[in-house]
Amino acid sequence: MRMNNKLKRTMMGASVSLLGLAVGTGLALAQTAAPTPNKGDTAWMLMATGLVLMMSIPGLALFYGGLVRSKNMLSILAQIFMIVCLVAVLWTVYGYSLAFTSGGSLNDYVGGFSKIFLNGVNADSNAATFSNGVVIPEYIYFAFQMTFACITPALIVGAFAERTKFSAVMLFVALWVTFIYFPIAHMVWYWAGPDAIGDAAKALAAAADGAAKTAAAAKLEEIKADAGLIFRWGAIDFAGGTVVHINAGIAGLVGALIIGKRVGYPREAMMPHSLVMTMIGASLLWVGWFGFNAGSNLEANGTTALALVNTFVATAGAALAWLFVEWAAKGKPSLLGMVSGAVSGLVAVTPASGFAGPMGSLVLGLAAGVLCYFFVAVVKNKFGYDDSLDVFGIHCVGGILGALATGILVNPALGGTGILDYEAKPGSAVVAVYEFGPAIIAQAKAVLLTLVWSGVGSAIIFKIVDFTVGLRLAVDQEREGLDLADHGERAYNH
Amino acid sequence: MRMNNKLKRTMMGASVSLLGLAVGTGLALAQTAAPTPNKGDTAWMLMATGLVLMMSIPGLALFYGGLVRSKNMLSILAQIFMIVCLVAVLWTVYGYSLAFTSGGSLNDYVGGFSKIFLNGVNADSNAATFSNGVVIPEYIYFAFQMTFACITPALIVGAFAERTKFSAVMLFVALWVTFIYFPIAHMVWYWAGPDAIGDAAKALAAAADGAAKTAAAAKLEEIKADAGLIFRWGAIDFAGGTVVHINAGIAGLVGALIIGKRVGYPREAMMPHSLVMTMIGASLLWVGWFGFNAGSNLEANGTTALALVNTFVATAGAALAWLFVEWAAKGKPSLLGMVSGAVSGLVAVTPASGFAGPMGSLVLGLAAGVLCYFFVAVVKNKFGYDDSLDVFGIHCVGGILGALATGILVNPALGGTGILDYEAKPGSAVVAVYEFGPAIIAQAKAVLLTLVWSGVGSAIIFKIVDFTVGLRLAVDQEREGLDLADHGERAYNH
Amino acid sequence: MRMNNKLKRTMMGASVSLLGLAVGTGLALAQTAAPTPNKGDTAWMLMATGLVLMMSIPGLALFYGGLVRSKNMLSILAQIFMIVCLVAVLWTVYGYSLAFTSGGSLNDYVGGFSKIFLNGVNADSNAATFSNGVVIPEYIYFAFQMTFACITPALIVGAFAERTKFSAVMLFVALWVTFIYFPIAHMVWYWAGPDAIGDAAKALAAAADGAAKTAAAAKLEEIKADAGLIFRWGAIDFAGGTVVHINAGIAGLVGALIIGKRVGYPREAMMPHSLVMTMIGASLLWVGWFGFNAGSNLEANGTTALALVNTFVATAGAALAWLFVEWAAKGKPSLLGMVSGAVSGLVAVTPASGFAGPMGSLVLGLAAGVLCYFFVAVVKNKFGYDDSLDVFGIHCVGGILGALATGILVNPALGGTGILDYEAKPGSAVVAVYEFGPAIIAQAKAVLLTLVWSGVGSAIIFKIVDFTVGLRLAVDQEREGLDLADHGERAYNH
Amino acid sequence: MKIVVAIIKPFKLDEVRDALTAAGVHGLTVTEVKGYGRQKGHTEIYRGAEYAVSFLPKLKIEVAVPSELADAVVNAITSAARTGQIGDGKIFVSSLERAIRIRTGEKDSDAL
Amino acid sequence: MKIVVAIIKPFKLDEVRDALTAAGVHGLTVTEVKGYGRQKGHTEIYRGAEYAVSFLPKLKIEVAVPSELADAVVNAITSAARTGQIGDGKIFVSSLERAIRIRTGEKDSDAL
Amino acid sequence: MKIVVAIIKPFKLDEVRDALTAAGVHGLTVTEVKGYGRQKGHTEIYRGAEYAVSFLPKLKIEVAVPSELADAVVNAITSAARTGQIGDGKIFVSSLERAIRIRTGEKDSDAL
Ligand SMILES: Nc1ncnc2c1ncn2[C@@H]1O[C@H](COP(=O)(O)OP(=O)(O)O)[C@@H](O)[C@H]1O
Ligand SMILES: Nc1ncnc2c1ncn2[C@@H]1O[C@H](COP(=O)(O)OP(=O)(O)O)[C@@H](O)[C@H]1O
Ligand SMILES: Nc1ncnc2c1ncn2[C@@H]1O[C@H](COP(=O)(O)OP(=O)(O)O)[C@@H](O)[C@H]1O
Repeated sequence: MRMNNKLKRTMMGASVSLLGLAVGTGLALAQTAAPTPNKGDTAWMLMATGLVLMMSIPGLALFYGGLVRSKNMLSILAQIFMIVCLVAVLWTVYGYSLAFTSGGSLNDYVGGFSKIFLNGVNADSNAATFSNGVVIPEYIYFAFQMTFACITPALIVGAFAERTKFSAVMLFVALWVTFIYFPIAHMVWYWAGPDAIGDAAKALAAAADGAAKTAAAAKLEEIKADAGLIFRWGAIDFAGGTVVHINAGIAGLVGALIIGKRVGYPREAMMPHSLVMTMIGASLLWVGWFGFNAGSNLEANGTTALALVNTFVATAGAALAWLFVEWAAKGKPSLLGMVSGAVSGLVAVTPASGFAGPMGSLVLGLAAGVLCYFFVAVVKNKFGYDDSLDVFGIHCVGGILGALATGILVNPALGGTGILDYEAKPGSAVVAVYEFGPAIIAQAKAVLLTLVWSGVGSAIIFKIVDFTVGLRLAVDQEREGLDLADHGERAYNH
Repeated sequence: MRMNNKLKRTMMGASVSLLGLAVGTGLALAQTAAPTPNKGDTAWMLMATGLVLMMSIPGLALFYGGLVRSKNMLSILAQIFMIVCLVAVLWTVYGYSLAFTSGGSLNDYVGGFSKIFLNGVNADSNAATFSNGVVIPEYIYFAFQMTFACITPALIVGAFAERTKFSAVMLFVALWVTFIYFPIAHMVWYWAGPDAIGDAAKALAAAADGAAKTAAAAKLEEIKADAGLIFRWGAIDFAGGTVVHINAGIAGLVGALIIGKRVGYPREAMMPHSLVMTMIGASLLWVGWFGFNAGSNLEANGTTALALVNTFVATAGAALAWLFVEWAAKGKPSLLGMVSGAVSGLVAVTPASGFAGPMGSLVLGLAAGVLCYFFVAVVKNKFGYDDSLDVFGIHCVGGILGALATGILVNPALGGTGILDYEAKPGSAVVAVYEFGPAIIAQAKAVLLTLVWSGVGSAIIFKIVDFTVGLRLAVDQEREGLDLADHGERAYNH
Repeated sequence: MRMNNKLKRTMMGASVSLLGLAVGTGLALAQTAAPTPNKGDTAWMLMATGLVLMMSIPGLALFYGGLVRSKNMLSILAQIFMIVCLVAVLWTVYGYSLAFTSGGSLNDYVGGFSKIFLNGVNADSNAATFSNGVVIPEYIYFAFQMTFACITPALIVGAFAERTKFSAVMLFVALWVTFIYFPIAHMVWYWAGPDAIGDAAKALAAAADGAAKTAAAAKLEEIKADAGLIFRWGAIDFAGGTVVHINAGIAGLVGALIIGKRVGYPREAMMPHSLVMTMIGASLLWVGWFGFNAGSNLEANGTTALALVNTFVATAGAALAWLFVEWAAKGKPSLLGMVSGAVSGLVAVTPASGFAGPMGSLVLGLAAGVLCYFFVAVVKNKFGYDDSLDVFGIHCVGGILGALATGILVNPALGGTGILDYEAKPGSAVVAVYEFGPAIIAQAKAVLLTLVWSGVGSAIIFKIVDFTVGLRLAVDQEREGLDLADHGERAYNH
Repeated sequence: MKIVVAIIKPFKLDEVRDALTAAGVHGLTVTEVKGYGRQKGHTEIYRGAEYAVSFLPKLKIEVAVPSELADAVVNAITSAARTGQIGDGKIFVSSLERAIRIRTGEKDSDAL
Repeated sequence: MKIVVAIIKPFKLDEVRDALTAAGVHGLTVTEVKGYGRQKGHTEIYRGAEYAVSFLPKLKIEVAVPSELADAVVNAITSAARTGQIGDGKIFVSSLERAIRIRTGEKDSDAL
Repeated sequence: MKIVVAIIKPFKLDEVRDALTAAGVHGLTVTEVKGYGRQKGHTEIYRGAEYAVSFLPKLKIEVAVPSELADAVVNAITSAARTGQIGDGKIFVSSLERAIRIRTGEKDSDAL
């Protein structure tokens, strides 16, 4: 996303400062003044950032931690806590630059190094949103995106929980965000922003003669081409169905397969040690996901509210769906089923949250609850892989469902918002005509590329980690529990 | 609440868009332009919605869950989690319409079906607030109110915790929100909004001759009459003393009486299994209640801040009051007493939060702590009913105290804000003259109608549930715990 | 901080109200109109207030509570919960006035009584921020600062956890906030605000002749002199390194020494009873600290985002630093180490959060992790004092490091924001020239005064409490646990 | 002396304690245990994985008594702990050679 | 009758239970205990404070059996619980004078 | 052989363990139990409901020893666990017929 640097300007009370502008400088300014952030948008993005951090810690940590045996509780908490810390530092040092700057000849796949160490970013630089003329402070854009980079690898570790060494997890994550996450975030989310496109389109419209027209048209194309590969395919992903969930889910499955099953699996009973923690975690995930999905609108308006509503409704629907399927299949509706259903709805609605309507999201949620139940309770047992906490069955499967459904539910005829066109009426966004074929193909291509890139890349990284620090502890240590073996502590001393 | 639909309009940076308006169209616009949401208001309401969801899950779930025996922990968590999910879906499908649209000939008691399936609601439709010319996106109004609909029935289940079947609770809640909550929310909170009244009052003032005056006066009356019964009585309830707490509290008591006592009550010791969870829950309730009460102002201004301050101070005062009374009566101040006191203060200040001053709220909190202690520790034992988690003693009693006190503390002479009059100076709100008699009578009538409607209605619904799915499990299953019997799980496997 | 009272004014949609101003009154208004709050700022401060409350309860309560033995769990939770309640009431009644009004002849050290019982504060009064022309509702400023007053004494109790009587803690806190916290908050944070200075500086610039100039200059000096002692020294503390952390940390150490060691310390093993709770607490502290630090900017702009970024990055760095040092020194990286590191980073970055750049904050975090590890794991054992939960080693040491480092990292040459000068260009803030010597000396003086005032004052208060209600329970009661002895409850009944 | 060990259903503890006190017993020691026997357990299901749990929560009560009291104690426990349903538990009686009260050093019957 | 008490490693419970069932035992009682013995414990470190933890989690299994079954039971436990590593545990056999089934009042061998 | 069972106050565990080691004992097993006896319990109050809790947390220590060590063991426990206050606990000694070390199959005294 291209950032606009403005001169240092003291923010003043709106009435006074605007008045000054209006009277002192006249209409001319309206054309040229760089947009300044609206404090309502900034306030919301500050909060959304806090909410997404809360999703990881303590949300996800508890959701996962409650599901393992108590002897491995701290290992889950420690892995997730340190993934957040490690990735925050990597994101600051070079991740943000790799994801959200132009990557030159590699721009299709990854960004460049122009913003390493936050070079050029300061309290006055702004980041574009999805609305023309609306910007937010770049620092908050940076921080919001940082929380996404932190939670994605944290999702992965659930797939091989209770058996993977702490040092291995840390090394894996450092490599994984560098070679998988930063590139995929770039491919899906990097673009020039609405004002750059709007300005170029205006210039084209204003171009006087043929030569100027050609030049302006070339410039517009160039600006539109300055975007990640998947973005240019026209695939849409409001809050991270591909980047976060499919990406993490497939990496988890690959890890579970390469690392192998837990000692004793599936013979020994491996019951969740505290569904209370799991329920707390799921609840905080839900609350935090409002920041994740509605925050992804980058401003605070009706579309933001729509994203929140969709997140709410899809989640409720998915929990109900899982509940009824399980009740029918197993005779009792479990709390673990309810919260698993809720999370599957949250995952599925993520890419669709700002594009679908509430009724579309409700249907999507219902579908997610049923489909993820099927993968977790039937498919996994059938194939016998040990995806400890169902990262594949929920995040990858739910993410794929959501990504494809987004291509359908965005259709205004189904209550969706439609896809925005920033060229038709330069300077503002209008809804483009919806076409099913191209939309669904773009989504499918995005899903496939993510599966392949992350699946293959993760396999390579796991092998590297195995050959260097090693992936697993000794069988005895695993039996004793990772808390003692890796951290020298116990979770509970009652 | 009547909603204003505006044309799709891209939000722009305030300086640019306002400038355009000022220069391009002149003063005329000021009269006719439909108000657009302020992003600061939207940001706050997004957050407030998240906070109220957090009150239910995990807040209330933990507050209640910690108080039951560990064998029933999951049943509490599951009931509350699924109540949120179920009611969210019902609210989306028809609840919002029943509460917040005009109900035609039934408009005194309930709304109509014009917005079922969110018909006509979109990212550009707005909802009125309590200030003239201030609107918020309707989606966020919808979502904020949804969280209220979710938490109210969740409060009820504490009264008959540890003994009521999951299926019975779900069926009860579906019926209860439909026949009790949606109507009462309509009766208390549905009105035409400040701009509708202001515009009609302006038209009346501008009416040239007698006939026009009569017509305009009739129109104004019609608009004022387009409100729920209790609203028209002049009863005030800032954030839900009647709608939420009295309503839930009396339904809980009725349920406790109809369902009967827990096996072994009161002979066997039924100690809270984890006051830690209860304390976490109470704390999250407190934090979330800022969203509940201050969010009920629907915008982000000084009154919102006042509501937050009142919520803070009344709660602190009530906790102190309970602490000292218990210390005096029992010799030791318990943590459970402190957090129970805090919740009683939160309940009592709910209807008063945007109307009272901080000192009035402090006194109200102190009174709530003492009164609720008396009901919980003395009255309940005296009468011997098994209100497991004191839903009546805290929510109904605290709610009644708060509802009546609101009629007193709103008095500007006591530091209250006064009741707003939207007609005296059409287009803005002025403080009406306070009269004790009418104020307190309106409050008392609201309390009584709520008690009767919810008390009788709930009794009927409990009977229906008993005759269909049945209310209780077998004694053996209740002894073994609802977690295993209803959900096939255990909370803890340490 | 001086407050501006404005007439009651209905907030309207920005477009309409601003338009009216612009057209109806012309430029003249720009000089004289009192600033009104921006709703984006208000929204953010509402939320920040909720976040800081969440830091205390349940955040800090769980962080501390997890570290004690289960028999003392409730005593920690109860102490922290009631400290919040008690201080909220004291702050409302007289604390706010003592901290944030002019104290007349004692103004160097403490404020006066002009705002006791919130006298003169209402929904329309505003509080200054750090930007000219930007105000926020005084109620939210009051509430935000209240949360700081609540959490600071709550930090202290960790130093003498597991052995101090509930009644003693309550009495201590009442005295301590009155004689230590309110004065130090006044000394560090009370000033006339940017507009008062800007207006006086403008008047000076506009003064026609010598006499007028002299009078105007005197007026400006008077306004600049209307500030707390440490503020006037030029010491900077963005969010409370001195006021909160050094202050609480030294009081804790003094308490630990006066109260003496826990029975059995250090012979008996005193393991944390639930590192899960500690991790939840640390996570909520981190999330809440965004409100603490970024909220301390009092508005929602790029600097607020910077403060959030700094808080994020320093914390991550400190957790990594502690992890690696512990891994090297002890052979295993513990979860308790990771979260302790994170908290040490949060503490250290507190005074620097709005002044340093992200890279400076990263370095500060790394240093904090190492230094606090050293104090907690080496120094404490060496000297043998029983600072149960390392309040001194983390809060005091981290706070001192942060306070001093702030004087360095604020340097724009190191990526800092520089210190603002409100006189050079009256009406807006410009960055003053950075000078190392004065900056570091001002910081050192602030640290020293805080250490002495709080150290000596706390010692006196502990002695008073000892002679009145007594500090400790009988040995038998301490062995049995404070939960039963003080509160008649147990935390867990599994 | 005898040591009487009873495995009972948890919710019967208070009744058994009262019956023992009535029978003249002044002290006893209780342990939370898990029992396996004819009483069938239950099934727990976690995301489709079903576990048959055959161990059920029971309480073990140990009472040291002078030999002459053993019969009364056995009877007291039997009647207080009985629900008539499967899983009511067992009573085991063994001989006890010595008993000492730590506080005083008192021996045998004096120590009980 | 005999009462056989075995201290075993926790993860061996299912195997031991199965071996006992195979040996004709119909009931048993399990207690979570902490064992101290030749098997060394571990060190836990909390903010620099190191604690040597020498008590390790074990399970105690109690089985009352007719005397003639005692040998079979001891053998069943020994082979099911053995890993060959230090800390595998012990079996203790004492004599049991009486056994009563609370539900029915059945006595001795009938009660087992 | 004898099996010595002691009920002690929880915070005395380390001292008792040290005393036993000094007396030549190499292993022991500890169980968390609740004791009822002359030592009075406490009252807990939850929202006005008062519960008299008469069961107090204790630890049960079981040590199997060669008969000749029994006296020394009893004495070691008695002096290490004594505070002189009510509730210090009891020691019970019974005879032990057999002991087996699971790991090796060693028998009786060799197994301890
Ligand atoms: N042979 C045995 N040795 C030790 N404990 C036993 C034995 N048989 C049963 N128990 C204990 O007695 C409890 C009840 O036994 P069970 O067979 O279920 O029912 P019942 O006592 O009615 O016959 C079991 O849960 C177990 O704890
Ligand atoms: N003398 C004893 N009395 C009671 N229990 C014992 C005794 N010796 C050992 N144990 C129990 O047996 C367990 C295993 O003993 P240990 O010496 O560690 O290994 P091993 O059984 O392989 O010799 C101990 O943890 C303890 O619970
Ligand atoms: N007859 C008994 N049988 C088994 N355990 C007993 C018996 N009497 C006492 N105990 C145990 O000993 C503990 C201490 O006994 P108590 O009577 O309270 O004090 P003291 O040991 O000082 O006489 C009790 O808590 C209980 O666990």
